Amino acid sequence: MSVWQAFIELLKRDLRLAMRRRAEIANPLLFFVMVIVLFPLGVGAEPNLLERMSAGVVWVAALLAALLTLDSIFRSDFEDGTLEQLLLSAQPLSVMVLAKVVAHWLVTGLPLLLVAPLLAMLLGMKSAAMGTLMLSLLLGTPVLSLIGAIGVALTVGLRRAGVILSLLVLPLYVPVLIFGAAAVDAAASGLPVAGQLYILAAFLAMALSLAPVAAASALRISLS
Amino acid sequence: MSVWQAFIELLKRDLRLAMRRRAEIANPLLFFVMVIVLFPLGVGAEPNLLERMSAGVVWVAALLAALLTLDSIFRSDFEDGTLEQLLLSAQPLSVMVLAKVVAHWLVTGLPLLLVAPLLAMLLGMKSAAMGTLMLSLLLGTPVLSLIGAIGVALTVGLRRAGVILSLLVLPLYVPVLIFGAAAVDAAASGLPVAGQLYILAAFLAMALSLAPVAAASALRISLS
Amino acid sequence: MNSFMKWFHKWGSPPWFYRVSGKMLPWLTGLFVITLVYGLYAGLVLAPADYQQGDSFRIIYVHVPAAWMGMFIYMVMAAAAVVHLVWRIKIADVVLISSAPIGAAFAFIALVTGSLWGKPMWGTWWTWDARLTSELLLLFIYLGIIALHSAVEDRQSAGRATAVLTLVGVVNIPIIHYSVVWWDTLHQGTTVMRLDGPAIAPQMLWPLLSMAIAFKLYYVIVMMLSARGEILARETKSRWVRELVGGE
Amino acid sequence: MTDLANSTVHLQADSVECSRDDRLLFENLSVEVSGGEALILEGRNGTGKTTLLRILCGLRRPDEGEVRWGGVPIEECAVDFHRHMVYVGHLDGIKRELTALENLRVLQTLSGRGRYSVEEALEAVKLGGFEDIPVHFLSAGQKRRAALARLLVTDARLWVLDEPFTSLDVHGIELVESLMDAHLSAAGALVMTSHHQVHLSAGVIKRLNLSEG
Amino acid sequence: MTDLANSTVHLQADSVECSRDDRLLFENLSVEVSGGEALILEGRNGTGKTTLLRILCGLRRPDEGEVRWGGVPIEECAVDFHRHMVYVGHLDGIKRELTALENLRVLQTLSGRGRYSVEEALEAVKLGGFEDIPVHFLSAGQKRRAALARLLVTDARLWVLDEPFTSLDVHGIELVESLMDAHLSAAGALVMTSHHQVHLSAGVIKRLNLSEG
Ligand code: HEM
Ligand SMILES: Nc1ncnc2c1ncn2[C@@H]1O[C@H](COP(=O)(O)OP(=O)(O)OP(=O)(O)O)[C@@H](O)[C@H]1O
Ligand SMILES: Nc1ncnc2c1ncn2[C@@H]1O[C@H](COP(=O)(O)OP(=O)(O)OP(=O)(O)O)[C@@H](O)[C@H]1O
Ligand SMILES: [Mg+2]
Ligand SMILES: [Mg+2]
Repeated sequence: MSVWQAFIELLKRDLRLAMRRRAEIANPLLFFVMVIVLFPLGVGAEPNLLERMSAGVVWVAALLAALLTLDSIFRSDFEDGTLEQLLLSAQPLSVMVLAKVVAHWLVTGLPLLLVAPLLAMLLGMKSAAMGTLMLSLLLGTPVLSLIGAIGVALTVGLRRAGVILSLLVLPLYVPVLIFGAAAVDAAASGLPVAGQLYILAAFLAMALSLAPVAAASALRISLS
Repeated sequence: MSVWQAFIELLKRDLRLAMRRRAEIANPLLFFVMVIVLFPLGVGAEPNLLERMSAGVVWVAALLAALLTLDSIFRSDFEDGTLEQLLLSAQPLSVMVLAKVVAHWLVTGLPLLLVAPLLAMLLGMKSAAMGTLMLSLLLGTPVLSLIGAIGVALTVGLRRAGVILSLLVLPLYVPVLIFGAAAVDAAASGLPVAGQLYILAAFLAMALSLAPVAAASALRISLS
Repeated sequence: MNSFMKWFHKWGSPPWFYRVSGKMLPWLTGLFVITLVYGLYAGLVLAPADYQQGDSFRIIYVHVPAAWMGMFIYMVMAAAAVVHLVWRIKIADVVLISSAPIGAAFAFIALVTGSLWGKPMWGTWWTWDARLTSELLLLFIYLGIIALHSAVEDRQSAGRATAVLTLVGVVNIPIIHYSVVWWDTLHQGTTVMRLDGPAIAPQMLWPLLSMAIAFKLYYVIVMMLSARGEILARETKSRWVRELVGGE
Repeated sequence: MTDLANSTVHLQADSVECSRDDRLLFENLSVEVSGGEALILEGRNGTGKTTLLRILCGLRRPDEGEVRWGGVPIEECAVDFHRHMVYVGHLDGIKRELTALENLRVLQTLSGRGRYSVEEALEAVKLGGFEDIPVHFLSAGQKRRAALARLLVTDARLWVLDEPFTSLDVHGIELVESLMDAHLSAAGALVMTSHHQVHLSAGVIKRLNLSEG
Repeated sequence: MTDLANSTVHLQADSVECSRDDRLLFENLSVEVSGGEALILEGRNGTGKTTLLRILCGLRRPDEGEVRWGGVPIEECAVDFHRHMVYVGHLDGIKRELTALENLRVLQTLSGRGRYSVEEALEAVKLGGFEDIPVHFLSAGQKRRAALARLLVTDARLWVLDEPFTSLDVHGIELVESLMDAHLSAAGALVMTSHHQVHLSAGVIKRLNLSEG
């Protein structure tokens, strides 16, 4: 069986699982929508105030949605022994890891991308900024999944990981948040955005090449 | 063994478990702090803007922290069979449920209460509103735990609960959010707050008397 | 008491319910058409325009009965929930779940007509006023009931779980009704259902009551139709259904 | 040791029926067990042994029929029934983050004190020395022993056990069998499933095979 | 059926040692198993059988010593070793939300196609008719069968099994034993633990008792 086939099969399995998984309280899309809908309720619906917060709110919501679902990349596989089987499989582990990360992004990142314009509109974001919002999320959310995978791989075997995962991952998330939100804000004020977007693209390229390998070796350590 | 002893024993057990539990990604306190710290990063740190959002941000963060940890009230007990044992115990189930809810509040609600003033200060909240913030959280967060317990009890046996838990629980949370944030806003503007606080107190009284019984019967149904 | 329980169990028996509801449906439909036509004609044509609001007040003939129905149906469901949990009567479960979508629809209509009316009256579609918020809650509770029922795979547990949820949601009903009294709201206070008699002109009142009756009949009709379908689906294996189907 | 004879031990299932996903598992099934008797459920994988046990201890309602404890339907005497019954299932109700000692202490509180203290019970199942290790770190058989230790810390008259011998070594099985013998001689009752031979020397043994019929 | 003889099947542990939490489980332990041989690990609960199995299949490194596959340390030939080995442990690596069929299909992809198709494998472990039910709804024994079906969909030469008979009924045990016999006659190797008698009629059987020594 070729590596490619294994990649596809694992990806399909993870997507199927995501569909069937019960009580996904941390359902990323729902969470994203919830944050953005609850905000005006709590803050009070002054249009001007909301508009100025919109880029930040959307990006913070996206970051939290990614963070809260990270655990699902490896945790349940660890608990029911599937991770052992992946480690013992005849396929290269980093490819398997990449398949799982891609699945995570398809489940948590992509849907956000699709509803983000709608919710941003609800918050009164200028339509000029919409394109940049989409592009920044497209470049930024995969980075969140990739970096997150390393964090989870390092902590999955711990019995008292507690807050360690967030502590490991958040510092690496903050730059993505800052450049993402800054790009959208710049677009809303009619400033050029290419600089911020290039930086996000560079993050993505780096994460894509390093994260799967790093996560794979972290997994080997965690399981022994 | 008296009911009271059983209550205490179960409460102690749940607190001990919360201490030992591994990988508490949805660690409520951390989550709460994270939301409130990430906000200025995403939105940009204009003091005036932040101050006007502060009550809303704190309350939304508290609500999300409660919602994200609800599952822990019954899920792990369901999965390892402890819930069956509780159902078959010689003690009244609603008291056992209350013990678990109290534990949940002590772990998720109380710590928020303690750090809230600090974080509110960070967001620039007026010190006149601080007392009201604390009081509104003190009255409101137990309601979140109590209502949440009913929702979890109803959905714990489901294999495809998906977003149902949030759908059941959120509408009942929204009034708490609205009145909580409104009280703090009123205090910040120097208006009277007794009205909102009475309403929160009424919610609490109602939830305290009804929720444990409702959750207990929901559990019986979910497990059969 | 004993004869009460007998009556109770008679209604609780699926074949009896199926037969009697079949006989009642044509009559109910006739009454529905009469009250609806009278209500619409009297309300939209006969009643004079309001001296403050002009013709826009006529939305009252949909808004108020729909709002009442949203609450009334919920109370019916709550009663069914008690009957189901205490006496384990199967029909109660069927009534409960057949009513939920209708109740949701009425709550939705009340919300939409209310905000249509609110724009000219208050200058806004929506505010977080206590009556409005609690009505929105009602809609979400209906949706939650429907979602929970479809999510629980075991039919027996599904019925009982939704019954519990329904009872939990009952606390919202008095809040909707008394919100205008308890809080200082934009929404106007109770005008029709008052102990000291309605504070509304009779030319406006009669069409309103007629519409209210028409809506209730509509509910009973739709609920019975959907309950009959549900009963047949549940009892496919039983003898009376096979006889029924074979006899046709 | 408390006196077990002061109340009748009698569990009876009266023509119960159960189906899952439209597949009928059993119907019109009647069994009973009293003090000093052991009822062993047998049958192939997936025939409904676990389901029947859950019905017998009131975790699930039968589709038809009734389960009675001392003649009273168990829903009506739930508290009394639960005080006198202990159930150990496939899921053992043991928290992996807590030590065996902590786990047992909670379980004891829920079901009322019994013959042994928590420490004695752990000693009796040969977990002495492992009391303070979180259950997570125990081997499969040791976990099972921790779960079974619960039988000793209550004075339940009715034991309901789902494959108690899983993961136990030969000594473990003998140990549990001797505990069962002692329970039966003290007029306790026992309902269990097992895919292995059960060697009991006390009490009356009844068998029910769910695969037949 | 693929030809198993074209590569040597030989797993060897060379004076391995392991301790957990400062308790020495075993030291200076050497075992080996080749094609046609079955190694059965015995011993009381908590003596380290599971730990040894995990060391043998490379999930855990021994504190001292080395494990070799065909003479090469397993860390150095991980991919080759993993292609020829299949492990079924206490945790069965089965996703409860997926059906048995879906689970097997993924596991097959990970370890390479084998003698049986996925459907045939399920038929062989008598789960025909239950393919499309999420594993969650299967009984304990049926779950175990789904996990064991994996042995058939690969052409692994080395089977490493931790208490494979758990939850299986008598027929299930016989079935698995006959699968083992077939595996051994086809020059496969087997390492397993079991607390029950294992009745194999093919191959050379070696036993190692960890309680002694
Ligand atoms: C979205 C906005 C609105 C919602 C959700 C809403 C909801 C309701 C509800 C639930 C009731 C039934 C109360 C009960 O029987 O206790 C009601 C009644 C009523 N509503 Fe509204 N309403 C809205 C807007 C309005 C507006 C703008 C007006 C006109 C100024 C209005 C006029 C009335 C009147 C006259 C009644 C009958 C009061 C009585 O006699 O009980 N509503 N509404
Ligand atoms: N939670 C469930 N939901 C739906 N069906 C189930 C559930 N659990 C078990 N079943 C079905 O009920 C049947 C009986 O299961 P049960 O667990 O009672 O069998 P068992 O006799 O205990 O088998 P085993 O010997 O394998 O433990 C099985 O065919 C299974 O598919
Ligand atoms: N994850 C772990 N961390 C630390 N110690 C462990 C862990 N798992 C097992 N142990 C310890 O190692 C010892 C051996 O455990 P192991 O699971 O290998 O026993 P076993 O021979 O398989 O027993 P059983 O027959 O009960 O399955 C036990 O005493 C246990 O306390
Ligand atoms: Mg079973
Ligand atoms: Mg073991």
